[in-house]
Amino acid sequence: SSDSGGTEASPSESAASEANIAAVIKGLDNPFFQAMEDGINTEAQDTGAQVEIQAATSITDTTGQAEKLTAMAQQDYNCFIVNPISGTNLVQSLAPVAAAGTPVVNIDSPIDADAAQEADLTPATYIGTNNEAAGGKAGDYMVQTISSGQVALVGGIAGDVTSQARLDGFTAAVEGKLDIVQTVAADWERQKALTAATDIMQANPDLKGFFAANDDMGLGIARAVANEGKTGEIAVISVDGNEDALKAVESGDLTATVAQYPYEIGALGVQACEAVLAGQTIPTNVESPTALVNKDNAQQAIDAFPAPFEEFENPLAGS
Amino acid sequence: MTTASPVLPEVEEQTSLRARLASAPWPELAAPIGLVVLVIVFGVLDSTFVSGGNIEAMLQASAILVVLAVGQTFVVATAGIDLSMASTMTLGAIVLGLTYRSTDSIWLAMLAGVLAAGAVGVLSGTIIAKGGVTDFIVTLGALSAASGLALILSDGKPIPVLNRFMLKLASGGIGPFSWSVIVAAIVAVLAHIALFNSRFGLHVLATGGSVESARAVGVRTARVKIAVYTLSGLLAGIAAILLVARVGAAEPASNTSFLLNSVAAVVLGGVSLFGGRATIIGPVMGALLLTALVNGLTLLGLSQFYQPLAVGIVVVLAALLTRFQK
Amino acid sequence: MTTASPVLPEVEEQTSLRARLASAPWPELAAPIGLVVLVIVFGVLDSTFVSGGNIEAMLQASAILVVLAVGQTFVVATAGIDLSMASTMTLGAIVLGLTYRSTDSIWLAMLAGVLAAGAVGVLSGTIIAKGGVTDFIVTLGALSAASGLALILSDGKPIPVLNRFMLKLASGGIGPFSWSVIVAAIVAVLAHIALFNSRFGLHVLATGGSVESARAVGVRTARVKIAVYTLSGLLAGIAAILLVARVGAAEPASNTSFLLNSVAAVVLGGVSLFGGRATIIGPVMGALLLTALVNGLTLLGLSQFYQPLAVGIVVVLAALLTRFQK
Amino acid sequence: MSENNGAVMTATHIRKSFGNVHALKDASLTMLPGEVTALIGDNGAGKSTLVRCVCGIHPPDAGQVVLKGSDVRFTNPEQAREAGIETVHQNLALVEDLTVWQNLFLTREQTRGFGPVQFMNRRSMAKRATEMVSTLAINVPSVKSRVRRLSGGQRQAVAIARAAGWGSSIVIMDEPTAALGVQETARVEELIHDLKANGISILLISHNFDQVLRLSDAVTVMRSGRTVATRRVSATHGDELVGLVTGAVPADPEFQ
Amino acid sequence: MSENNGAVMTATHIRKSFGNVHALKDASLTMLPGEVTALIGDNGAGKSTLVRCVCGIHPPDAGQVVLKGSDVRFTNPEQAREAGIETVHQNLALVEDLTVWQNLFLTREQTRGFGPVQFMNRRSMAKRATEMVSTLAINVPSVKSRVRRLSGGQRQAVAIARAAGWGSSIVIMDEPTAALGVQETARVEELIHDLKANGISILLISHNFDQVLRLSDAVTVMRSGRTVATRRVSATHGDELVGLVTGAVPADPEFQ
Ligand SMILES: Nc1ncnc2c1ncn2[C@@H]1O[C@H](COP(=O)(O)OP(=O)(O)OP(=O)(O)O)[C@@H](O)[C@H]1O
Ligand SMILES: Nc1ncnc2c1ncn2[C@@H]1O[C@H](COP(=O)(O)OP(=O)(O)OP(=O)(O)O)[C@@H](O)[C@H]1O
Ligand SMILES: [Mg+2]
Ligand SMILES: [Mg+2]
Repeated sequence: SSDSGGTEASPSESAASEANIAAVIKGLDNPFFQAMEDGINTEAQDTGAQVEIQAATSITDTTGQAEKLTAMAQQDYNCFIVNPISGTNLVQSLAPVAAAGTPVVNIDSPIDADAAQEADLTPATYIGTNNEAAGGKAGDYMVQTISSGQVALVGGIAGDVTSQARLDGFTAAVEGKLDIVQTVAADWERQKALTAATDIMQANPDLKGFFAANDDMGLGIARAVANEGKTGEIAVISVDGNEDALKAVESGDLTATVAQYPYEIGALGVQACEAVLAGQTIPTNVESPTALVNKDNAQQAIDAFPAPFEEFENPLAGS
Repeated sequence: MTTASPVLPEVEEQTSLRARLASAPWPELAAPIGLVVLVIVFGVLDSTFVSGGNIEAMLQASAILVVLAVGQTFVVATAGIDLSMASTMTLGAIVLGLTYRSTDSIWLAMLAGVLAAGAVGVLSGTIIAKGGVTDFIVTLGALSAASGLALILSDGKPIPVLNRFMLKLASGGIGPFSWSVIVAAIVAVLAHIALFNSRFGLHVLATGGSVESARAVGVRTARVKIAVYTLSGLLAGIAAILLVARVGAAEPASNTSFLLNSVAAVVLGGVSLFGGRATIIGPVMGALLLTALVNGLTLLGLSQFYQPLAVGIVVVLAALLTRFQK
Repeated sequence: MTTASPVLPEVEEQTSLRARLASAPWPELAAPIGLVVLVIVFGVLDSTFVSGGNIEAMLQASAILVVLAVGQTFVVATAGIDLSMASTMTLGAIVLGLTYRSTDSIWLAMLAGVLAAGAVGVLSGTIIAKGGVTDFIVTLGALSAASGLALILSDGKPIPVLNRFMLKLASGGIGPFSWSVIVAAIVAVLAHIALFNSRFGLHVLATGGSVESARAVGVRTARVKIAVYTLSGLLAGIAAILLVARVGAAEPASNTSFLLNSVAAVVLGGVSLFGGRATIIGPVMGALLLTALVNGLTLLGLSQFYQPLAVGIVVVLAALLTRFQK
Repeated sequence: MSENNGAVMTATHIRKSFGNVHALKDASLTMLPGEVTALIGDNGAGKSTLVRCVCGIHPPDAGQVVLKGSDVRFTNPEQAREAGIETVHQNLALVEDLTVWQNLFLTREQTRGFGPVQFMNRRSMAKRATEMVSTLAINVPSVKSRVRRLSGGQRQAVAIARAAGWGSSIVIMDEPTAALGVQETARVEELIHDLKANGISILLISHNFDQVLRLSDAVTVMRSGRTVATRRVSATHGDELVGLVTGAVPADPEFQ
Repeated sequence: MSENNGAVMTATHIRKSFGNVHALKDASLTMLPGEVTALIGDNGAGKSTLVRCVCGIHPPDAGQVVLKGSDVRFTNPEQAREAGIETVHQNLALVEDLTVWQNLFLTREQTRGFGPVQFMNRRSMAKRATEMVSTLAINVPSVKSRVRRLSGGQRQAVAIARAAGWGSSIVIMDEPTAALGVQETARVEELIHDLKANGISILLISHNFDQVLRLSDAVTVMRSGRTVATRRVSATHGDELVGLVTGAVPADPEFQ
């Protein structure tokens, strides 16, 4: 179904140049969201749209993110791009926005459907990658590379939604094929992941692979593996597709990473706003591309960075 | 033998404002003054800041922190510190969520949440008072343990709590004041009375001022300690209700920003971490200050990277203000 | 008039161990005892824990925390607290990374990093000492400001620092001890000497014990305050070097876990947050304890949700141990 | 010494060590009802420690305390106060951050209200506090001012007023007039007379032997942790006391 | 009063208020070289505040302090100590968590080493400390024990030993013997004689008028923040002093 929540946007604001976008994204200190921000900014510049980006102070700062959104809701933006920390934390703050008929574009992490309904909020569209799928891709590739044996999972902050989804996806994919010895939380921190990985390798001498819920931690693990002189013997796969990670894959420190193109997600968000404000009908759900990057296509990915290196037709670019 | 009696040095008996200002410990004024200055500055820079809607939003946003800060104040007044409040709140929220999911009764759920949080407080308090372990370590342990428990109970997944009452609590209200704001206000008023007009409050201040002296005159300092931590636990539970209402779900990942902010609000409010002196209005102002700060900077569209820098600078300036007053 | 002179009450002049134990304030033994017990327990549960390789890994992993804890000790000894150490370290790391990227000289880079971190300390110390603002607020502000600065400078992106020297620092070493461990050890030893065998150390303890009395006999308490914060800043800078060497990059991520752990190590080490009494060995033990704890739990394969719970409980137990000794 | 001589309080063979410091080695003390008993001894003799043992601050390592014929073992000062023992500690035991009236009424608060809801009656306490203090000291600023700001003597006056204020049966005063001026000292001595007149037994610790001889009925002498002698004031004189304190005069046989 | 009478220290028209408490309204003081000057007054008269103003703890609100003919305005106690003023404060100003020897040598540490690298010479300081204390007090435990564990009198002895230990030109003692026993008091009085014999000028605050008349050459009397009279001891007697202190005897014309 491709009905849109944005069509009621008044024709007066149809010109792209009149787009005045407020974007609220996640944590500060993670390259993933830097790329997303870049995407939003560059796209806005190209189309001449006004954009104001705010971010939560930390990946756990659910209420802080809500406060910032609430504050921006006081001002006269005509389109909101939101990347909520959790499924529900922004719903309260979005209620008035929806009531005012201002279009809301949901990127990256989805807003909880039921909660949205309660607050009669219908996002114009959701643009993002299914984190579970991304984890799945990593899982499949892990099975491909090591076919059997022990693997350990390193998640972000325990209980974080994204981290959980990626871990679940991976677990599901390797179910019955690989044996998961342990899952630890490294709070998205490279240093913690390094320490944890070192410990895990001590405990499980014949470990075959690591899966990390993001690239930063993946790089930390890769470092730990290198310290043990087991680069190549132990596969390290992570999710995000940051520049450093791609380079690491290229150099062979990192076995593979599932690129999610946050840059693209951000850009698509802006395009969505433009489209809705222009009164166009857009699909309610846009899968932004993900791709598994390994040694073979790493160079390619680096060249294309931050844009996706594989062609994908943009559902918003059309019409 | 009594000719000298015209009692000197003179002291204005009725503590006039002038007198109070003259003798008042300046720190206590940091938050109020800071807040006023902040409001003026932001108001001038961006009129939306002082718009009814935004003020409403700010008050609403500060409700949780206010409740936490009030609880923290009692602990700090006894020269303690409760690092676990934020994660106790998380635990309370999770228990609330689970109970709601299984019983479908929001009242039962809220009760369970508050009690669970209170239990953490009782435990910490008892270990501190009876076990003679420093507050910092015990509450740090509680911080870790409570968030662990929250994760285990919720299996790391958020529990949506979609309930009309909770929605009302967050959105509805009387006039400009949403219910959560009213709850926070009531908590603050009761706390003020408890601290300044009840024996309990006096014993809290005495314990904080000097444990030895308090014990020597028969204050049950151990009980007082347990009591304040229980109180901070219960208030963390109430904060949990407000949190769930605001976020619409019980999240297992504890919101670390509340950890330091609850203490920061208290200290900005002029309450000494070494105990013995405290006010309630101060910490409340501190909480409002911290919230207004983020809100204002966001309205001004200060880019995300510059916000932490600005927050840091303003917080210190707010504290410095009181010096330049002299 | 002097017949009573056989001086009573008797005091063993040479403070024998028995005497020291008898009179020693038990808290100081929390960390050592806790560590020993922990090692035994984990060692029994899982032999790899006491394997050479793992001990090496633990020491290496604890190096950063040890350096931070030592810096924190001096601050806490003056009854202060430095909440900003972790983000000061982050800032130092970023400055190091940027300097290295632009100059390609690791020596210049390390110098710049340490100096930047030191500067934060000087600033905080000065505001606290001269501005008369509470340590908590100032360092909280510094925490926020420093991490903001780190984000601005790095534009939020990690800066890879791939350099042979840094690699050596992390991996190479003498025998089982990697260089970073050796650096931490040297820092600790020097700190111990500074605290107990230098005038500076005595003035630090005096300031923490009683500012009024210290001032009254002419200790320059303001200078002492500035000095300790400068020291903690510089040590945060050294920690930054170890951090960059360890992860091979300078990241703007404010390492929040170090924030509380640096204080926790100090308090577990038996140093009173109210100042006046301190040891260096204690906090070092505390840091080792905290690291060994996580390491052990990971070795035992405890899942992510149960780890926080276990950590919390063990930390409190470690502190309680000292009571049961009595 | 015999314990059933109708003594209001007797402490016998009290021992107390702090780590390797043996503060009390064998201290005994008898207070007869309605009398002023003086406790004297050199600095560090153990007087204050004995007091702290009697009033529940430090549980003694050994020895027994008999109060009005019944064995007591206070584990905290509250019990002692409830048993009717009020103490003016040498360190005064005031909470510096609280006001004068708050210190006076701590744990003795006057409240009004209904059932469980009790509010402190600040006005009446402040009023009463002013009376309590003014009987003792001349120059005390408002009872609403914090103790931290009081002068040495003013603080001591506050501590004494507190101990005297609560119709107890035993009042212990550890060097009560040490920091007091001429007038205040005179008034405290009057106070001690009044208390005695009301049948209250008083334990007075003082280094001022004139004062001791002037005020007390019996004297107990301590030397480095031991009780070395007891005397009726009527049967002793200053020089003997000095001798007992310094050791020039040997301890009584009963204490050897 | 005239200031150029070769006084070693004069403080004139000192005013000091704390918030709404006017501790010093118009206090003046003259110390002649090599003399013991006594400062007496009721509790709360302002004696200690005056001392704290003179030795740099509280900068006075108004008034001037002349030291050996030159105007001084100490903003911190360190300057006062460097100018040769040592003080025994009423609150003793000891750091409870430090040991006796550490307190004695604080800011006067003995170090040895080469160039900038200086280590504290603990042994020699501990040795010297033991001597310093033993001249004053009998029952002080090891100088290695923390001040927190000392008795009231022991602490005072330590504080006095510290002030007397550093060949200064002026020593101020705020109620130095208040908590001391007979022997210790006697020794402190000897000490004061010795200091005087070495040409050191002493300011003695005491509520014990016998002691004042016994030890001092001149007396300054304060009443509620004002200096009301100065007397040569040779030309006064106890009753007059009491009268001046209480106000029974009016203030001298020069102070009105
Ligand atoms: N808490 C403590 N820890 C260690 N030693 C202590 C403690 N309290 C007292 N002492 C020691 O016990 C001895 C007796 O102390 P106490 O205070 O009873 O003496 P005192 O008779 O009151 O002397 P003063 O007349 O000076 O007050 C002293 O040597 C003191 O050092
Ligand atoms: N820091 C302060 N803040 C407020 N008031 C103070 C402060 N210090 C002293 N005062 C007041 O100033 C007056 C004088 O105090 P001061 O200590 O000088 O008296 P004093 O003459 O030393 O008395 P005493 O003989 O009891 O020691 C007192 O009324 C006291 O309450
Ligand atoms: Mg005593
Ligand atoms: Mg005085």
